[in-house]
Amino acid sequence: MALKKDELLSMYHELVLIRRFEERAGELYASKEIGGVYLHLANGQEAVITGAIHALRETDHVITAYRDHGHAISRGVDPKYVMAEMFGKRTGTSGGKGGSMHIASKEHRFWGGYAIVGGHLPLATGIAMASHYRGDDEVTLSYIGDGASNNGYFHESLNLSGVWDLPVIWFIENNFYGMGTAVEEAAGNPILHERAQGYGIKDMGRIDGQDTLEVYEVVQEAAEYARENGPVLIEAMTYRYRGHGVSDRLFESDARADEMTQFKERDPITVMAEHIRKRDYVDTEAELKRIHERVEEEVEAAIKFARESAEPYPDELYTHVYV
Amino acid sequence: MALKKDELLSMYHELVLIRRFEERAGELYASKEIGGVYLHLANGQEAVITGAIHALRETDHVITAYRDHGHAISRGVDPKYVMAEMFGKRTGTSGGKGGSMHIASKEHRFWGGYAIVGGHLPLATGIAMASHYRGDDEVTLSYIGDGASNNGYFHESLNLSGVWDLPVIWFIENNFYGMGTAVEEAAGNPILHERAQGYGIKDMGRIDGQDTLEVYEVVQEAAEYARENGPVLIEAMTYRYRGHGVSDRLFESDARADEMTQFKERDPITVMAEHIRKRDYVDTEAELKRIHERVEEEVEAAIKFARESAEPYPDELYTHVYV
Amino acid sequence: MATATMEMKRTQMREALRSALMEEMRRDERVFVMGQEVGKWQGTHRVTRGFYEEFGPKRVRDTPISEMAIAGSAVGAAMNGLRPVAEIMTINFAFLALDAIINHAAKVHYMFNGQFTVPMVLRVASGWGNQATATHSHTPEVIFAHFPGLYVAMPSNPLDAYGMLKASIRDDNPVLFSESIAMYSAIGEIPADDPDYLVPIGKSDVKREGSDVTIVGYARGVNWALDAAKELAKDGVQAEVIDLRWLRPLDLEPVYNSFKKTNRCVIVEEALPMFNVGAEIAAKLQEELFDYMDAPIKRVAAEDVPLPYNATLELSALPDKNKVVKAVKEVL
Amino acid sequence: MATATMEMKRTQMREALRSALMEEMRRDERVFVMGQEVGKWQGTHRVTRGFYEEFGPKRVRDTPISEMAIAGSAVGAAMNGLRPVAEIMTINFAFLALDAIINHAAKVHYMFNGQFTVPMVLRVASGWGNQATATHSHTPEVIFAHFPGLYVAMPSNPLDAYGMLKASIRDDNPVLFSESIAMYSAIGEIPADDPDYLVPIGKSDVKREGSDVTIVGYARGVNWALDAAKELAKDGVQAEVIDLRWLRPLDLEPVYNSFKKTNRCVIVEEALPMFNVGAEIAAKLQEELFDYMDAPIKRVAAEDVPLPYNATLELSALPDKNKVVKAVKEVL
Ligand SMILES: Cc1ncc(C[n+]2csc(CCOP(=O)(O)OP(=O)(O)O)c2C)c(N)n1
Ligand SMILES: Cc1ncc(C[n+]2csc(CCOP(=O)(O)OP(=O)(O)O)c2C)c(N)n1
Ligand SMILES: [Mg+2]
Ligand SMILES: [Mg+2]
Repeated sequence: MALKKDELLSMYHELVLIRRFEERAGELYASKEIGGVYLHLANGQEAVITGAIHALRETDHVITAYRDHGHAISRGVDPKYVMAEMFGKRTGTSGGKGGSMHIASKEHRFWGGYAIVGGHLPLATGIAMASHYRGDDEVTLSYIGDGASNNGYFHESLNLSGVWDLPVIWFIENNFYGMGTAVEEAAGNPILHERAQGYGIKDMGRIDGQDTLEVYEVVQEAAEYARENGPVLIEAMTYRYRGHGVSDRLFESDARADEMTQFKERDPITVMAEHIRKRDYVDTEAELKRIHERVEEEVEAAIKFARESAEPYPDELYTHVYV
Repeated sequence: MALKKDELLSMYHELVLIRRFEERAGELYASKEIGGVYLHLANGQEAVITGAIHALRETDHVITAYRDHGHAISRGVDPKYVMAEMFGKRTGTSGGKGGSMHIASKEHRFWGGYAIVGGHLPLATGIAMASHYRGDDEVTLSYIGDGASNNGYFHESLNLSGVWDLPVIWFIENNFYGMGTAVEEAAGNPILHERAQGYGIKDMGRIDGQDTLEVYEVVQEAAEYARENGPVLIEAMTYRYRGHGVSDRLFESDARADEMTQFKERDPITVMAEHIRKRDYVDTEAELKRIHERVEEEVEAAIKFARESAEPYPDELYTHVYV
Repeated sequence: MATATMEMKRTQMREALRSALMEEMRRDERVFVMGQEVGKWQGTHRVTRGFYEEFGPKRVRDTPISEMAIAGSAVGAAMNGLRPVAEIMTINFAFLALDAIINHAAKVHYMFNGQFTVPMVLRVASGWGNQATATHSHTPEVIFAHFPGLYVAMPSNPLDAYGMLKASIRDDNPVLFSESIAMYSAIGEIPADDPDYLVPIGKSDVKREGSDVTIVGYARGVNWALDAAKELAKDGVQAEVIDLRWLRPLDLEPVYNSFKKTNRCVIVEEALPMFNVGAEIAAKLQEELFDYMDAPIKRVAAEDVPLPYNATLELSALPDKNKVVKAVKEVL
Repeated sequence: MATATMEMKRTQMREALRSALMEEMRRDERVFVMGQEVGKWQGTHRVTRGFYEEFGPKRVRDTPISEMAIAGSAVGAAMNGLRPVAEIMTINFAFLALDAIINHAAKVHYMFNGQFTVPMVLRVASGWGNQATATHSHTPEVIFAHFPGLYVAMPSNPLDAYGMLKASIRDDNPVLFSESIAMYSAIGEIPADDPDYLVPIGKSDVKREGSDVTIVGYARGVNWALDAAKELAKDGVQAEVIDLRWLRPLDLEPVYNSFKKTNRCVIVEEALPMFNVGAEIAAKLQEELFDYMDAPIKRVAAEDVPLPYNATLELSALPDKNKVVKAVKEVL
């Protein structure tokens, strides 16, 4: 099922939007308008976000870790609410209580970013279990960091999904590192998708996580499979251009520099632009340019909104501790 | 390297000793000389104990879960100290403080039974790591219940051993059930040894856990490999004849009854006797008979010892909380 | 509250829990149970006896030995509209689920500004006293109660167990529901036919009236307190016994009211002696009612050791009626 | 103890810890470090900066994100003759290791009747105050200190950090060693050249003398207490400040001695307000020194909420000097 032009352009727009949104967030962190100790950017990893999430239905579910801004935006959350959350404002997705690592939007069935590595994986199992229990035709897409795949949560959550044949897409974003630790220093077998077999989960192998369309197609297939049969595991190879958090330095080494060059050559935005150019639409270059311009406006509007939004009321410290 | 006659007879003796020791322990629990809520017998599983432990050197290490009496005996602990522990006596292996689930003997490098399912697995990783660190030529044999293989501890401990190439033999005693739950209801993929691949651990496959000599040979090979190269995983198929704990009823079903019959036909003691008979020693029957008689005496002597031993002093409640 | 006119039936604590859970499952399709051995095996403590047969594998879900995933997937299922009653076989194994309980069950509602609710109950069997040994003998509810976002229930008798479990299941907050293993066979009365009998969340309860001393307990502690009160009555000492029932929300009003009258207090619990529930109560009492204190507030708890296997040693470490009586006499 | 004649050098808390650990590794081949990012990355909090280069991958072991296995394998390595200093990046993630810490590190020695010892240190970075949000902002050492078998260290300054870490590494018992994130950059003095400088395990310390009120704290609480004492001194109130340093063994002698003099006490800590360390101290004080109490004992702690991201909200939930001053004024 070939994608139509507007779908391709909308994906392109989203990739650029997420990139620019996060680049600007990094700058605002540097200038201290965004506070705190944690801000994790996904620069370079946009294709695994956009490609996978676009393959889902509106009624499907998405959950991820703390590197979560793009996932929220891809799921349809207006960037201004995400930015406001990072500013700690009342208008933020979590009313200023969750911060960058805890963006969520119930109405978009985006169940949030979670900051305990692996901690959201059993939640994904449970969310999928509830769909299954009701007989709803919904799948849950759960992102997993390569580092997270070595945590007990990974084992127990994936295994349980296998035992119960739940409609989950387990999607490893393998960006080669967990903080400074390379996959092969953290996993006895660095080919992470091979763990699927131990759980009786369909192994969909390694895919190119820089190519939005490849991700899209594989996740579409995965979603179809998961809806009917139960869990699948995908390992998408991608790369983050920045430090683990914006305040972390990049781990420097020659090997690292080579990797970076190699991946930047296959930047998700470039790769997507190439796909579009191949289609030979008449006005491609102008359209792409317009998208970049539009994104600038959108991001600045989001920042303006965040800046002008109000702080939470002091007594909101005490609300939502209990229902 | 074919085993000599006295080695075969000594293994046979040990199988019978463990069987009778535990049968009598079960009776003493029924008559309340052994107290508490927990007594887990390994009746039917003796071959995975004797076969594996005999394949090790004296300097090697053994660790297991709560179903641990046989492992201690096989490792050379005098049964009377094990029995005394179950009686809660001062002379017990843990001075009456550990009970049936916590038999250990440092001098025999038997690091103990552990009652938290999976809890001893990282200890095994650490014990092996210390050997490796010192450059000692020692392996650690760690037993794992089929049920335990679904716990986060399993994942993290096996993976870490794979990352660090530690000399560990991970040995799954697959007795088909964890309490009342069948392996295929607990594991997404019930072929448990296939999990080795995910950790970069050598997969030694499934073996016949009723045949002491098969277990012996595979573990010898495993030990050699582990000493040189790092971790291996073995899955031995066996069966327990009794309830999970002696106070638990057996889970009744036709399927269960069939399994039982099938496994009892390949009882570890019978299988071992057949091996010995095949050797055509002149006096086999008489020797086997003498072994059974000797075991009766040994077990009764152990019980007498336990019975006559003193209780811990009241103030031992407070000793060994700290060094 | 059980009224005088309500028809009652005698039952064990485990049956009271069983009835409560069964009735809630009949009432609400979204309620289901999950945990190790809850189904085919009929529940380790027989609380889910017959459930698998009545409700089937969809609503009575046996799980692997995966405590992190049991607690964590219950959180996810609760967020997505179900009302899980998950069981961790004993509270000792809930240590493995601490992160899922504290960082997720208890915080998801707050962190996402109320977008999600987590209406789950985590049932755990708790306590010791039968040579279960060090790793299997904890009564550590206080460490869970330390954290906001969670409720912690600790009934002391079948009637409360019945009404507290129902209230917990119907509530939209996560509840750690602790059941004393030693009390599963305790006998009491529950309503013969009132499936809507609820014990309000966060209400402690006066279990015996008296004016000479206040004894505060929860779960098994209440029974030691009541036994001690009987003993003390022989000497003419009238103890008021207060059952906290919930460690969170912690309701100290009845304790304060009692203390204003008695001016003396002993707290008894099965937990370890340091950083325990009694500490919080003593700290609160002296702070709130300093002028009413006629004597130091005493705590009775377990000895400060891991629990040994030997029966005599183990029993010597456990609180009992006599230790409560002794403590009361010290403050009179 | 640092004597007047000892040559000292100024340093940050993180450097004091780093020196202590480095010196112990040089002294004893059995000491090694393991944890996430301790090696090539130089330590998340830079405490192990340069270790990988000096000691190499055998003794500076990066691990996967496997908290259960980090703590559990440290227990095994310690039992088998090594002296691991394992790091859990922050104490929040130690929730995942609770079972390994409480059921194994703290109990193996007892359960097996002294056959095995567990000479390990588990270093954890603790605390909050920088918008780290709900799951990453705990100061929950009290829940670990609840259990016997473990020591719990919480230094409040570079000198103590230096001597306490060395003492912990040399001791044969397992120690949870908590380092306040907010204080890593705190400046103080440590011995310029005394690698055997040790702070005795289980000894609290008078950090300031005074006769009007006793302020008890630990870790960051001590600094709030000292700041408050300075402020109070302007009004002529002389506060005695006591630093617990260890939650286990808990040494209350100096607190008792002080209270006998001041008859008033405020406890300040970064932890949550219910079932916290202050509760135990208040409970003990009123029990042991009832006749010396001139006023209720007050506690200053965090608000009873998960921590929010918004900086203003978050700060409003944190204790500070002013809250301590206020509490002191209430008891004077
Ligand atoms: C249980 C736990 N341990 C450690 C951390 C600290 N930490 C935060 S992110 C991270 C690395 C995770 O790596 P990965 O899963 O590969 O995700 P990525 O950051 O590459 O997206 C670590 C160790 C944590 N948040 N939670
Ligand atoms: C963490 C934990 N969860 C649950 C239990 C309760 N439990 C004790 S043994 C057991 C079954 C273990 O099965 P398996 O690993 O197959 O060992 P087996 O008993 O068959 O030897 C369970 C669930 C426990 N002790 N620890
Ligand atoms: Mg990564
Ligand atoms: Mg089994």
